[in-house]
Amino acid sequence: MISPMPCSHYIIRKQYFLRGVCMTVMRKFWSKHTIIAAISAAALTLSGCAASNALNEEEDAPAADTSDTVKVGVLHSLSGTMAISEVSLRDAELMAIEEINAEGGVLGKQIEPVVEDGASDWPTFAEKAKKLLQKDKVATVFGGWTSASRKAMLPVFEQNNGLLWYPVQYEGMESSPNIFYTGATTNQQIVPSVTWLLENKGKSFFLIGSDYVFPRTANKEIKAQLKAEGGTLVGEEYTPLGHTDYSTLISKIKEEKPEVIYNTLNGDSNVAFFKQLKDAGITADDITVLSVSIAEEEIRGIGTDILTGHYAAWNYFQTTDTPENEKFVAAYKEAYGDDRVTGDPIEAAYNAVYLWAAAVEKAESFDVDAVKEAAGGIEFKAPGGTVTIDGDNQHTYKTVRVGEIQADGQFKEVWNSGEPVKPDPYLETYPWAEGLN
Amino acid sequence: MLTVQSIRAGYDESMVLNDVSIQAEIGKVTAVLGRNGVGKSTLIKTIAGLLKPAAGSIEWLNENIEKKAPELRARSGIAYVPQGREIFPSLTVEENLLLGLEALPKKERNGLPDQVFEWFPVLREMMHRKGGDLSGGQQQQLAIARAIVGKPKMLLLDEPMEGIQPSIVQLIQDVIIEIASSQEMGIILVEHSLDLAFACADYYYILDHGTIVGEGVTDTTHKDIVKQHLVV
Amino acid sequence: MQPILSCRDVRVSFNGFQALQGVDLEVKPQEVRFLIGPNGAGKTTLLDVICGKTKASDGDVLYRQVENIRKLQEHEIVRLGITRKFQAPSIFANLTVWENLELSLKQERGLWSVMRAKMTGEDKEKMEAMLSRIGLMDQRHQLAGMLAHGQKQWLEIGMQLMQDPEILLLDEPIAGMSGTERHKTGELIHEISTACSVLIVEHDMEFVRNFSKQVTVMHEGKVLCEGTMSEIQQNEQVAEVYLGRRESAC
Amino acid sequence: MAVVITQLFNGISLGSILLLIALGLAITFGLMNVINMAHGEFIMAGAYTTYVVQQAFSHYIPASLFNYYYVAAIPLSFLIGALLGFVLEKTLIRFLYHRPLDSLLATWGVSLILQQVARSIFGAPNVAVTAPTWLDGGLTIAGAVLPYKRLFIIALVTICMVSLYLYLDKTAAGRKMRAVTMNRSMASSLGVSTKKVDATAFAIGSGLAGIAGCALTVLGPIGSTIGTYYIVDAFMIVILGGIGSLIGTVFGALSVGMLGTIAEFWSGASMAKVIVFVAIIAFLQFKPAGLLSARTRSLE
Amino acid sequence: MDKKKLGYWLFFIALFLGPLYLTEFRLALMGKFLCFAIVALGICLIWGYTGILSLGHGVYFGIGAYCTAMYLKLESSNGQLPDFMEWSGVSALPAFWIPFSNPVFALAASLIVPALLAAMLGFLTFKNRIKGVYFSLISQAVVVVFVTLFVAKQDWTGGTNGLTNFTTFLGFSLASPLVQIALYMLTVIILGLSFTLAARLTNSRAGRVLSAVRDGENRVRFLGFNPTSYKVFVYSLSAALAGLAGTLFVLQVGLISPAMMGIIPSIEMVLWVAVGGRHSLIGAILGAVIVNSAKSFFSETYPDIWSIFLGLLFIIVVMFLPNGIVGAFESWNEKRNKAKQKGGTADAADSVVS
Repeated sequence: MISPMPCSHYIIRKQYFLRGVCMTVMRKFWSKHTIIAAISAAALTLSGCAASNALNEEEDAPAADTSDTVKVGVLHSLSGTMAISEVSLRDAELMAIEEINAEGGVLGKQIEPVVEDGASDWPTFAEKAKKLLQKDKVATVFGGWTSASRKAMLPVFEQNNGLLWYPVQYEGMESSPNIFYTGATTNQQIVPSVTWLLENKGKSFFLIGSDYVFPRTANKEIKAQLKAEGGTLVGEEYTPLGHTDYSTLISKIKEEKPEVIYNTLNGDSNVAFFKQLKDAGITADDITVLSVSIAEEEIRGIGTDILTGHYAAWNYFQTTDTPENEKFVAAYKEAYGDDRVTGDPIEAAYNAVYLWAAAVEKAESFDVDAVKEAAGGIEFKAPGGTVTIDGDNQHTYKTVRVGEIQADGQFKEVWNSGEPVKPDPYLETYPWAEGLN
Repeated sequence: MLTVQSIRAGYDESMVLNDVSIQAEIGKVTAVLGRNGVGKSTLIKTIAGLLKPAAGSIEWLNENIEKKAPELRARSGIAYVPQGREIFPSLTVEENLLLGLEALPKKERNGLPDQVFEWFPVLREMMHRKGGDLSGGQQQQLAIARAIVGKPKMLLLDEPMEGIQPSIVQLIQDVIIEIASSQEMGIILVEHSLDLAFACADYYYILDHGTIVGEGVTDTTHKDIVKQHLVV
Repeated sequence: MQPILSCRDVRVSFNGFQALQGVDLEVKPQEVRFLIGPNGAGKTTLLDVICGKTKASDGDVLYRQVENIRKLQEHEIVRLGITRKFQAPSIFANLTVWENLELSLKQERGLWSVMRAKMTGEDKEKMEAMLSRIGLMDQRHQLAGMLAHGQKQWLEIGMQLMQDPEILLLDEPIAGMSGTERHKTGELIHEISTACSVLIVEHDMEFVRNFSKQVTVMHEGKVLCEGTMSEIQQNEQVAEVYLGRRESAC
Repeated sequence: MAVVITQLFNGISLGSILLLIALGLAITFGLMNVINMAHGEFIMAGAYTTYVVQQAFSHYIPASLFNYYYVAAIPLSFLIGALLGFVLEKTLIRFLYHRPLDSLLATWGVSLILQQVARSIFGAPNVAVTAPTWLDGGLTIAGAVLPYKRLFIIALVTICMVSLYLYLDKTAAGRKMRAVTMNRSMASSLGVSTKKVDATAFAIGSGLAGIAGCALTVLGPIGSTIGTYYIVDAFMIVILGGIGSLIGTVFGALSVGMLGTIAEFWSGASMAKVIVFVAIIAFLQFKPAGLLSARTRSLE
Repeated sequence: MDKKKLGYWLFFIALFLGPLYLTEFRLALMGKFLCFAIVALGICLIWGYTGILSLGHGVYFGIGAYCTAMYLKLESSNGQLPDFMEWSGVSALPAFWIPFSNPVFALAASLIVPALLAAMLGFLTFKNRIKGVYFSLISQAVVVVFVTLFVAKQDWTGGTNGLTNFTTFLGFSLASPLVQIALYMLTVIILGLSFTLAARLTNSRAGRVLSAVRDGENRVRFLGFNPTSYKVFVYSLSAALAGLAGTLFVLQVGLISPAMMGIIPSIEMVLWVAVGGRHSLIGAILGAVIVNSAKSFFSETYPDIWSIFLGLLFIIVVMFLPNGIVGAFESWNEKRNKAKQKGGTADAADSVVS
């Protein structure tokens, strides 16, 4: 743990001192060079101090027990290419915070969210995480979407002993003591869905993905699984993030004639891929496409007519039939408009806030170590079914679901795992996964 | 009547013209004489509006125009034939000529007047050739024709005979004299050749050191005076 | 005497337009040679070819009879001792007069030597001598862009002379100068020619008459004839294409 | 056989899409020498216009006419793009004609603003445009499917090219535009209002970006950042083709499209992108002026 | 002259004393900004002084950072295969990674590799006399090539995630506040040295050749200089500065990914210099600090719409302060001087670093 900076009065006196020096110098050597230097010095002081909301940032009580609010960070990309996905997560988290506050808050304190923009830029995520922890002294942070943003924030949280709740399905192979993973790891999404496909849809697989960590790692696991469970791999292709012309890739697919396309494309690329797949005359009847990054919101952006009949694997659908979900969907639409939809990452983000609140209540403290200690075994009746924090790896137990996309843009669940699946980020319980890491 | 009054003009910091005043009448050819580089082209450009004068005024048809944009001056009847022709090389001869009509109000833009083809028959032959493919002399005829089709009242000619075959020089000279005699157009002719200028012009000015150092009617007595000036 | 510069059958074409159609020209050491001819005759293009700005499509340009400089780059040609003054003054407007001359010193012009270069006393003397020769002593700390037109021309000639050239190419050096300035320039050129050859493109016949010995007339990308000014004036062909109408009134 | 035909077609199709995107730049950058980094955002504006038109049709127009929303969207996208371009020219660009690199920096700021404005209006997530049903399906030739949408884009870009050509070559306004780009001061001395011509040219170039945005809605995502996917490619195509040459831009786009699809077929999409850009950089080393460009006499 | 020097000393001393008056978080931010200031110095050299606008400096910054990051990654992997290689299915350390376990090699490479790459690209393009807008856009294409390659070769570079999660540098824990303060001070010192180097260069005869190249490249040829070698030199010098900045960045921020090399950061780098004043070295430094402070300030205060403010800032600076903040200040100062003593003094025409 880092020692706090020296007392604020001292700092403020230093600033005045520096300014005094500048003023004297300016009066004495009223030449443009010294003025520039003085202005520079002033600019530095300003950027150092006034760039925050006020000069008195130091006087914010550090997670004060005396105040009746507790600050939490909400850190997602609100601008840049990732904003298309992440803005809804912020909305879900803010909604959960509001709900908890309406119920009286946590440990009697109202939660005060501090929203920051990660700007789809990984160093910015690191910078903002540092700001939330060091300057705002937040009790915890909810945030991130891409693996890259999580990897960028990870050292910050570990070095500052902060707490991050990461709400998106990811490639696994990680278990930081300072991060709680409320999205699915591979054995809660990919592994069961591959098994389901092999049993129901066909043996020959074509893997396509965006050229980054999640798809490449996921596909490595899928390949090992296919080998073990009797599937065949007929093709594996990656396209750069933001790629928009899939005609050549589709020709390759046509050449290889797979029965199943396993799709780990990210964001925008999905739109282009599905639109162009349909244009090439390939429908869900010809080749089944199962995606792991297409939730209800993405369906809206792609167009339902194109996706009808294809599949996705998640832990939650808007149509998931639980009383909690009915309430959740209604509340979400009430808060953000009837045309908005929920989806798996949105639900996981929503859950994260509740799980944190429950852990805090159990720990009876906002202290990070106490919350971590208390978190293991915490249960929450989530919209998608009960989720439980696994104390060993800080992931959550989740029910796996495969859904078929319907003409109204919603999923029809065609399979689920029946009970929550224990998270296994390193795939230690699967013999075929040996040697993958 | 075009009246240039005490113009100062030039580029950036250095003024090429200090206090230049000239007058040009419609129906007359006014020559501006001077050696290379004394500012004759600068003066012409200032009248055409391509240079903003630092001081002084330009009055044309009872209106001060020194602050007007070049296109407005063109539309008020001042046509400009620059040194080096500046025809549009990848436009055809016809297109170059049609651009000359831009100086006229929309209603009056009804085709190219036959007159220009009578003066410059070669242009009719070359109608659909690219301007850049023409020889220097042909380009000069095109540049003058392009200025004339807009029916200007004052034609600014900047060294129109520069580097051109003698036969075409003769042709251009004849056209200049004919235009002036029609009494509908005035011409300001910039020349550094004394003989050529005196052959066409009614009145002359001598420009040197950025100012007018002599003026008068173009007769033989004056020619000798001018020669003194120009030779030094 | 052996020619210091010989052009043999030099040809240049731009997009099919033949700017030079086989030019032969010889310049002897310490000779002042004038190039005249109507616009578009290819005078400036010929200078461009000699200094490397334009590459000839055919022919040879021999320096001291042995070195073919046709394919050399501009700076290499300059380092051989052939310098060029352009028609429009090409000085560095954002540097002072002094700095302009400093850059023009005959020096090792490789990157490393220039970075280590110090102003020696000898350099300083040379530059001061040049300043007084071109009459810019008082303006030496002014930005060159602030000079009057004629002064810029002088500065540029000074910059070329700083390099102790073997051949100096001048493109209309007296454009924009007053009578006395012209005369001074003409004398300067003669002074220069004791040390190097000068090849001048000029329109001003008065000037050519006063300062020329040998004149070359170009027309439509070719050399039409060569000789003294009086010989040229009597040449009928020349009279027809160029001088005739200009000189003999209409 | 089918693969060869498909790939050949894909190359042409990709080329036509790139051409549609680059066409506007060929005017604003190629002819007017303005580096407009907000060009991609005009594409975005066209795409959102299409979305809005579709929404309007589905709400206010009888369902039987829904299929024709696209017909209305194309000219409207052009108009919106042109309007944005016009405003940008009037407020910013015209002060920066003599500072081309500065226009790059200022329009970058504009691009930031337009993206954020789009996010504020339409929300951050992508929106969907349903292509009209008459664009569904494809033409089957020797086993290869040529999607109607791609054929449509090829037709659209051809129409744009031909209209642009006719406009520039056969109308008085086009003549003026060419004259101004060739020699601004001479054109103004002939009575051509250069300000008007500049604004018009810029508006047309930006309008073409709007059409490109409209066309892209049938193929790809519609979100606030779609412009950024295309902007660098578009600039490279204009340079590759030769600044100031429309035909060059056509060749540039087609060769990039062809090379891109061939390289992608043999390697992968990422490597194809690398190969294409390296090829362009290498090509420009040999021919800095691009595929087609008039050699000028002056060097500086 | 003395006053000027005094001004610079004051400026750098004020920076150096940062740890006394900045909070830990602000100090870290300032450290990052000062890394950017080093990049800005390099861009000022090529753009403001030589007239080459590079929109690809992110690549050099990134490569410098990656060189150091490779060392850090190996050091924090304790002799094992870096984690991302493991999960990308790489079984042995790629050969080109091996020398990077030596810190001296890694740090040297972070300077030399960007410089060499820039020299290669520069030599080709400048020799072929590609300049102005063409060069700028080609440098942008280079960015696309490198970013795509770095993302695609995930098993070698860590892909989009980049390299992150370092623990120690030469055995010192990077998380320790003392180490961070030391790194900050090191950054200030290196910035000061880079500034001195750049100022010396621009004041030398070679510096005048550079500005002569900017004002008229072809005329420089006719003075017997080969502009190509000067441009290549200054371009690779500025790439080396960017690489150096990358090293300091990765040490302080603990992360490098292809996102930092992309088109957006590369253009932003130029904007820093434009805002500060492209003809002034001190302006470049100020620009980097001011723009990034503004970005932090706007995005903290208005996380939803901050990019509108940033966009406006760029537009306003380009439109109304073509020579940046320092340029605006100078012309204001010049006017004031003129008003004061009618006629002005001899040194009124000096630029900040003349």
